[in-house]
Amino acid sequence: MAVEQLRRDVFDGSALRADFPVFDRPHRSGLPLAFLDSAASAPKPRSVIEAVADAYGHHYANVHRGIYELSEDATARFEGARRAVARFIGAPSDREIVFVRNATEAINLVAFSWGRTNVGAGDLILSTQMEHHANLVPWQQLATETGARLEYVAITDDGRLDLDDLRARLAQRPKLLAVGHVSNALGTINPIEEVSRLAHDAGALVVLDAAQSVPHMPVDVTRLGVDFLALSGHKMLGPSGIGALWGRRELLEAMPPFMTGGSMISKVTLEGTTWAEVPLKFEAGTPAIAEAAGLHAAIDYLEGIGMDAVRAHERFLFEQARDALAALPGVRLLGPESADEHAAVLSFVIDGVHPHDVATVFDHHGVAVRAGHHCAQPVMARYDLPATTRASLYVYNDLDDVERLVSAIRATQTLFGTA
Amino acid sequence: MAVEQLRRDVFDGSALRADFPVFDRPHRSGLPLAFLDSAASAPKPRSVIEAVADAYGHHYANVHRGIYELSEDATARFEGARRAVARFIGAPSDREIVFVRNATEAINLVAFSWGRTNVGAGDLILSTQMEHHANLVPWQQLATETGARLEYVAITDDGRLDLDDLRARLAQRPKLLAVGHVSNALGTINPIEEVSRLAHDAGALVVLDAAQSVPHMPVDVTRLGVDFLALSGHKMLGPSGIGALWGRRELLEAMPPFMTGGSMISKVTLEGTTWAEVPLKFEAGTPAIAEAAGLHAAIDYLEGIGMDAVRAHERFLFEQARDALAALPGVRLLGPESADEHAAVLSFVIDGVHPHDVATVFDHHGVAVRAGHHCAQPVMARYDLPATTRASLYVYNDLDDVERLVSAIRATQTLFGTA
Amino acid sequence: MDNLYRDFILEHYREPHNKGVLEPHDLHFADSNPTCGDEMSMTLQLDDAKQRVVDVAFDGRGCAISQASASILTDELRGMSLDELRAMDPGDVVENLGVPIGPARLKCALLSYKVLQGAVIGAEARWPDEADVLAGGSAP
Amino acid sequence: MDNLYRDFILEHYREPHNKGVLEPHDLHFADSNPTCGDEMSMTLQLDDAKQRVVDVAFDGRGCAISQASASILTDELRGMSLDELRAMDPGDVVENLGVPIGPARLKCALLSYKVLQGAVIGAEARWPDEADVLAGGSAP
Ligand SMILES: Cc1ncc(COP(=O)(O)O)c(C=O)c1O
Ligand SMILES: Cc1ncc(COP(=O)(O)O)c(C=O)c1O
Repeated sequence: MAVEQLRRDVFDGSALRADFPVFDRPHRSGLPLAFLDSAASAPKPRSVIEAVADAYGHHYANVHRGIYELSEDATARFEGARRAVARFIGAPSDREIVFVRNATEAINLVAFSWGRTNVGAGDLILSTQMEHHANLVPWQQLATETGARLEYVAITDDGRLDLDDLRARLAQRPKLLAVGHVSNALGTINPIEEVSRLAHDAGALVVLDAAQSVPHMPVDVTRLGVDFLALSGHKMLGPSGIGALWGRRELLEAMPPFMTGGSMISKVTLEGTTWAEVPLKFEAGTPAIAEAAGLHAAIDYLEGIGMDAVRAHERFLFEQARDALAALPGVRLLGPESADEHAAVLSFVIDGVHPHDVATVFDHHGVAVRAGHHCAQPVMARYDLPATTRASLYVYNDLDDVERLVSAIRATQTLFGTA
Repeated sequence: MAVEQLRRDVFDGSALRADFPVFDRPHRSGLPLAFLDSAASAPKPRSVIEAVADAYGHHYANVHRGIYELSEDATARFEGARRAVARFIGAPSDREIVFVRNATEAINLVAFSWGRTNVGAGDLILSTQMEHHANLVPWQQLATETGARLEYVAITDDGRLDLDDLRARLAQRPKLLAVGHVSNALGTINPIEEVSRLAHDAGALVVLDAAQSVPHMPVDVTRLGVDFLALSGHKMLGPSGIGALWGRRELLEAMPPFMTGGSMISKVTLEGTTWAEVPLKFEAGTPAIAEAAGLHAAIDYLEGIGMDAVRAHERFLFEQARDALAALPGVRLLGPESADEHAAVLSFVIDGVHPHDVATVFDHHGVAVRAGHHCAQPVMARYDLPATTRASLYVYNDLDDVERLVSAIRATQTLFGTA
Repeated sequence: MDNLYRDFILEHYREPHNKGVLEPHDLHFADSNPTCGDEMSMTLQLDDAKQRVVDVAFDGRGCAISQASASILTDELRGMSLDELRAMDPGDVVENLGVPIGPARLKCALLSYKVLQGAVIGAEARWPDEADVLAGGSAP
Repeated sequence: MDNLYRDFILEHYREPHNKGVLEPHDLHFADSNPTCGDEMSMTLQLDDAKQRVVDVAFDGRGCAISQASASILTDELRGMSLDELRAMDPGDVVENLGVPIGPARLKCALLSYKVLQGAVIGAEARWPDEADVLAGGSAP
């Protein structure tokens, strides 16, 4: 796509800031807030906050079990949110959507339920060197408990999945490949359609960590060809405390439950228990009811913009930021060069300044970024870095934010005498 | 306590209804809502709804990892909520409070982490016939997976724990006793101080399901002498999607993690992982951030009333309701007679009318109750009932609600021709 | 509500048709309503070709809606073929009750349908999608 | 911020005191800041009675705050007894830095203290309670 064409798709991020109350909050720097940490968790638009408040205020009761108006209302809205999630990610059925706390729980659910049933001693599981700890440590635990082997697909110097290495490891016919769609530590967008095809040809299931993709680009589970997908509400403008696991129905149906308790049973006796149908089988206890309403509102907000427009907007901002950083001496950006392979997540290092100090100096300039290992320590080890600074962009950001980032880098270099 | 004295402690529930927006909602019956299903989940006061909205609107960012003003603010509030929970249940340290989704997850956490480590083939685990499925099915699963034996402490005809049976089973030196503080199906308040003493004398740990007690009476983990305690925010006027596990620090420290991922690690390499300190070790991924703020506000609201006053209020209403039901022919109340042993949870049957039909008829009279097995099928089996109707009371209820209950029963009996 | 508990519903509840257990029988299935635990069983006798229903009975305790639904449904089954049973639309079962069924009582109204499907196609029978049934959609 | 990155902090960062590894040594410990993964190690040489610090060095890479904190802390340790080290107040370590440390950077400022405690009391050493330290309270 030419920049010309992109510019046409691009909307004015600053105009959207009016929808997000957090930008009204005075910052201690006296400057307006340049929020560049959406990859960690996103601010909430007023419509989401109000949907949650309205759910609590006027439509709240426990779901699924109440024979009275309020509970019927709450249940219908809760199931409506499930349908919205299903539609948003192209799931064939809303029965394939399991509400969980976050992407981490979604992946743990697969590791505990599918993993403990289908993986045995000597079996191979594949993860990658690029994963967030959420898509790595649960597989380490599974391997430790079952005696399975765990291997990691290598990544290239410019931060892409090494597809040759993937092919070589798939030749050993692993049971499962756990892979991220977008790396939160590098910004890399992985070619999941191709990866799934390779994995399936090798007989492996694909667990996709979509925590960083679903909020930022069109995602369709059928097109991607994966078997499980994990997402978090809070990264897509929705509430904390809610996320979703999508899984192919026949896989979910064959899996044993993970947590057990109320709502997920069919019949309990002192001798034993039978399970409810999916997705309830995986939703033990009272779920995040009002948070589901908020997630629904977040999806409505994003669909109002259009996920193609969200992606085009972020792509444009990424290219501008990438080029601006390239012009700064002593600054190095990680991850692929091409905007086709790089989401609006800029992970960089400034020579001579530790990322923690970078973030503190930035904060005093009203620029909120993340510094550290981004829950991806193996990525840091791969590039022999203690940490990086990460600026991540979303719908409410604009070119001003990119400029604020550049000036903050310059100010940091001046303070530390490295420029 | 004499009724005289109780009356003095009693406040006007109807006055509190102004704090709860749900009572402004028009009911399809045209009548004001008599909400008698708080044991399933409680309505939220405006202060809780606003605390959640304020957290999302002005203090929201991911916690624990951000080096910028907003994240520091969010983290301080999140940890402040943890301290509030600790104080509310008399926990010696806020590091002993693990945030989870709900009481169900709290119990599952103990069953997976403590259970999988400490329970082996042939070991005995005790639960009771009175438990909610949340405090029963996880132990069945643990027993099935480890080869441990699971036995259930019997209950008496009037719905109390059979302490002789408890003593006899404890003589077999079980590893653990999983017991509820207040039964949601019978209303029974169990004598936990005594039960803990007996269990500890027999060398067993005590897991207390306090989902139905913490919202309704003063609870102090030290005084009760238990080892773990589970609670749900949504039953105590707080948000859905948040609950807490309390555990004695040395137990929590010795336990392996349950779910794994970000935030709960100390160091991750491709070869293996070390864990963060408690409670973070048990909080994988992004927690329910704004919901913690709401839970804090709910605790403030309850402490504003005073938990002694809450208990006295409910005790008074229970006695009135119990006596009113006793005067109705064809109505039978389950559980102990004495208000000392019975929370404001009235589980009853109407001869000749199925509880589902009762609830539907009640709904058309603007009275919201629960009908079914209350996620306690073994209790139903114990009394050979398919289901019961349950009316449960909380701070916003008053004597009018008790009268509404009585008239609804009469109307049901008339409709079904059983009176 | 007065709409829901019309006299004929209460009559089916008090004096259900086809209640009991057929012995011998060709088909049998029992299931429960997961939201309340109410159990229902059904027994069917088929013709010699094992193609059509000759007789049917249901058993179990439950609410007025589930009992009336089973009573009304079983009245319809004699003479029907197994293929017709399999093709039955859960929305029609609910509609045949002749009273307005909301989401909270839908499983009560559908329990007899679910048990019948279990008898015909076995344990893989699934609860129909509630949203579809309420929207007047067709079978799952 | 200009308060935080005062000249002497940046000087300690650029030219830290007591950096390196002592060989031989009597005590050694390494740990990392769980929020960022930065690692630090410390080696100590004790007197013949194994009671007092004769020499100390720290190693590892990290931010200006953790490096300056280690540099300043290690400057103080020579001549101190093990009992004095154990009794050290984490709040004092932070205060000795001489710049305002907020909650987000507290672990950076305390990493050297945590590693020192590990060297003296072993792996059971725990991170001090942050709320206590920020409130100016005493050791955990
Ligand atoms: C006694 C008891 N324990 C546990 C639970 C489970 O609570 P939650 O659904 O919030 O996990 C409940 C809720 O119904 C309960 O009443
Ligand atoms: C790529 C990726 N996966 C998983 C997660 C975990 O998300 P959550 O903390 O919401 O479970 C994150 C969040 O940082 C992420 O960036």
